[in-house]
Amino acid sequence: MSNRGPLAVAFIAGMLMIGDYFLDWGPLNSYAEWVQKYYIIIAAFAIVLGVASLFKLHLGKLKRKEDGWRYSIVTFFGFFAMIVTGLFMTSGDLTGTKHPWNAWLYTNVQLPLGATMFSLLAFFIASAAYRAFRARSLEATLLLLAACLVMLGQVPILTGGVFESLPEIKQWILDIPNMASKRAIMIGVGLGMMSTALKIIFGIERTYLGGSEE
Amino acid sequence: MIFNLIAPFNTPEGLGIWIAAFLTLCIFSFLYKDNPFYKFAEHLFVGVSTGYYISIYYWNTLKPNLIDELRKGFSALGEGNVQKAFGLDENGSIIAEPHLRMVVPLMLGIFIFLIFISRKNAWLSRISFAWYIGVASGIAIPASMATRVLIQAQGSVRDFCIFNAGCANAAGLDPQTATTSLWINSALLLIGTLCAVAYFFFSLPSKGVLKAMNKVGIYFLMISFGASFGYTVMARISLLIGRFQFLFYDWLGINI
Amino acid sequence: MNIWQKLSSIDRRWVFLAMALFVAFPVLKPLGLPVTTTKEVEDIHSFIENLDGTKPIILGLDFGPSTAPELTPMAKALIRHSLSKGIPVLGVSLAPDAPGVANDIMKWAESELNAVMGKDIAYLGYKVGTLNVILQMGQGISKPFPKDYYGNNTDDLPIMEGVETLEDCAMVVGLEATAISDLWIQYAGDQMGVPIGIGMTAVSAPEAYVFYQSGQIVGLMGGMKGAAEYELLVNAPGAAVQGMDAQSLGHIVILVFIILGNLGYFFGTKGQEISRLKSLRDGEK
Amino acid sequence: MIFNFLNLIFQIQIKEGKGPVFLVLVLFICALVFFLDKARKGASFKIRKIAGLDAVNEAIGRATEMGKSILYTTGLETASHIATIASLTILSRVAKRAARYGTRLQVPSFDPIVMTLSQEIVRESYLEEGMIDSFRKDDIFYLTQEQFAYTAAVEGVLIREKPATVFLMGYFYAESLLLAETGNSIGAIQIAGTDAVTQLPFFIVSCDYTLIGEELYAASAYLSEDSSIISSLKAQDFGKALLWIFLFIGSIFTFFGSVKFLSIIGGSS
Repeated sequence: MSNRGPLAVAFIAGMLMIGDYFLDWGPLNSYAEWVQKYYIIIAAFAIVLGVASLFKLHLGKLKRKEDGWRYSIVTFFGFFAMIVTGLFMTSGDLTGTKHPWNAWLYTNVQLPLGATMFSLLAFFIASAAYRAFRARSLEATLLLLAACLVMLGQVPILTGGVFESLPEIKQWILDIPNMASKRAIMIGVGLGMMSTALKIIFGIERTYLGGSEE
Repeated sequence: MIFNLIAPFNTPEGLGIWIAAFLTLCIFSFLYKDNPFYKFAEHLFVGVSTGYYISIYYWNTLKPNLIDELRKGFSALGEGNVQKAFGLDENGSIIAEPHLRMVVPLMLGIFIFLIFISRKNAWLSRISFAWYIGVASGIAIPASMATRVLIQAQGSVRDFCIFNAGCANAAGLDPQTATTSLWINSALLLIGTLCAVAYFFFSLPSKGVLKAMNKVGIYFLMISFGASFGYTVMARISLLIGRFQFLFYDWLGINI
Repeated sequence: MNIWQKLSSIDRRWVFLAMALFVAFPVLKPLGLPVTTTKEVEDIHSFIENLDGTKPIILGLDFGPSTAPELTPMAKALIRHSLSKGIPVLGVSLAPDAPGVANDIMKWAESELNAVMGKDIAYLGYKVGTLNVILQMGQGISKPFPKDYYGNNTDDLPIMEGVETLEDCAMVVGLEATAISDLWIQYAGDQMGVPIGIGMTAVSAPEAYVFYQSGQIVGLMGGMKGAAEYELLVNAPGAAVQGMDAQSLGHIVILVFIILGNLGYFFGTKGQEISRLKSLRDGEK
Repeated sequence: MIFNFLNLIFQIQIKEGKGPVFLVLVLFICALVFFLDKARKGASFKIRKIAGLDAVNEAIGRATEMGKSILYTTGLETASHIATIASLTILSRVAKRAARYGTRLQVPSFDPIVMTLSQEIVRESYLEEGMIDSFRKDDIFYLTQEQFAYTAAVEGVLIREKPATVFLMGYFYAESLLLAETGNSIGAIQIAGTDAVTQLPFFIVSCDYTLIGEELYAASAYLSEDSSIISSLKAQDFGKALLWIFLFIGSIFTFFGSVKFLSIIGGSS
């Protein structure tokens, strides 16, 4: 029953935050604020576990000379380049991400890679629209029509006559049917989230803690 | 259209643009198929970003909030000022920087390593995880109630105030804007919301009225998904334009 | 396979190619398609137009590189507008990935608009703690930001003369990629009474629309379209106006492919498509 | 001492404007406890079919038949997001099935804490199935915390390992479509579930089954096969029914101009 301790901890932590939300009591509020601010330190420590996992994966590939082991060298290269410039080098007062070399790596390596990955969405949204938007059923047709009308309302492709009202139609779809179902989804998600969180605090849901064996 | 020089190679900025352009093309090559260039970029990205986050965590979280605090705490302790060392006033209330109180998150941080050393200590790491998730759940419970459930419901009910001058003023709405079409829209909005909520009933048998509402609810959901999809296209194309602008203007130096 | 069936199963790489060509072309050679302005954007413009005095505008640069194509043109157009009115702009960031982009914008203002750093414009950098930072700024802007991004004492900057707290500023314009806008609106706007303008990515803009309707914000710019509108309002068409051409063609490509797919579906494969899982289930029985 | 304590109690007050939330929360907890108690006393609850849930077992079976792996991602949020916890519960069920069938399960993780929790959960599932020897801890691995670097790497895994079944459960951002489209292009069966309202359309168009919003939480409860956990669905339905009535009656009240009702719900400005 070694999960009893952790479950009690989860309960106390949860009640502390709930109490802070509702109650106006100085000491409680200030402790809760402090906890909220600093519990991210656990996350900061946990990254070491992540890095250990990453190293294990890639060192394993290197050791076993698995397919594509050379790429693992690239990963290590990128990792250490960022660590050395970001953690250990100083240039005047500038350290970390403000160090010119680290900033250079960020601007010219990480940033364009991220932006380009993100921009692939323009292609994928096109291929997904092409493949999925077929008038197979009433539901699919509604999906298709709503998407097309909103797209047409977004950019001035078709102008003149009836088409002048496309932006209004778009706004109506967004404001009325879209808003209605968003509200419903939000209400559902809120309730689901709340009941899951309550189950965690009360120790009914404990899968996340894994096993209890020693 | 004037073709200028391609970005110069011999300055840090110029070299940077070349590297960025090369990596941009590496990622784009994935659209054709998986290939060594993409693999190279992918592995580099994982390495670089992990390193970046470590330095962010260190400089933005660990150093100011933990290391510096502990250092200040110990020096206050050295001066014999215990209360100051823990950042408390004489009643035990928190007054200032946490200083030595940071020992608590430090301990919780250290606990999670123990799973690493021996499975025997795994329960200690569970205390950290339980604390972490417990705090998150505690924050989520009232917050999801207030911001997701109640605000949505309140907003929905409040919409109808507009049809009554007194109530509209109380709600801060302009009763002048109440027209027949708004009436229809508000009714439609309410019906849509009610039907879509009905779709999420899990434990009631889907029969009769509920079944009909379910169906209408699904239609509303589908229109909403289509609309968000269509709406998002613009944002995604914006990103692609951004990349093209970089390649054409910054790298190839094309002036228009 | 007849032509209709082919139409309904075009390799997605052709879709990619069409998309790439049609978005790239207008970036190289703008077509000059018309852009109409909307009231939400005009409202921000006229609010700034009617400001007098030299109280600074707080510009919330709360976006990183990934959303920069949409939000950077907004920032540039806004800075151009307020500097032309003699109103200084004070940039702050509440998102961790923002400073790089924000710094680029400041440098741009220095070189393109001949703005004097520290006097016409200033950038205070990023500070952790979103809500806390806003609340602290309500007590004193230099409280969360004792130094600016470039290491100068905030209180010594000429721009800060006569400016103590958020309430001493003419308005806050938050350019947001995330929900930070809500905090600006609720705390800087509703609580401290500072006028708020919001610029958001196209994806998030509808969520902020309610605040515009309820009058909690002065105006709203959504995505590249909003940015293009503002560029036109200040008579300086730039990246966003150009981008709108590419937007139009990109949308056309997608719509054309949707039409092709449906033509192919109706005349070719209709009725034959079964979900893979369902066919598997039938196969098992 | 007692006096001090009482004095303290009277000093504590509910924060302004939080009253309604408090009342509703108490009501909800009462419903939760009520149904929990019923479940403990042996009542069983009927839950309607959720399309994506029935598909879970089949999808795992498919991977087994094809001799390919299963890829499971818990989303791009930390363990502090409740959707991630719901996803972890579903993972535990998927892992049990995978262990029973001897199908390889890969879990690329975005957050180190989530990775560690996933390892523990999957390990426990293999243990319960008596298959601990085939548990491969390294298949639950950490990638990076940068959104698109993670996406790039998962796409790499998808395209190279070609898993037969892909689960995308948890909270997602813009990368949802990148992951789902790549999964679709390799012909994997994809079951997605998220409470990210903005990303739902993309899963709907690219995945075989999508758990919409609350269905994700319902799925995690349902799959637990624990009647006391399932009973919470009843409480959620109770909450929805209350809201339903509130919306209906409330709208009538405000329509006829009940300023009082408006101020009770805190809607007046």
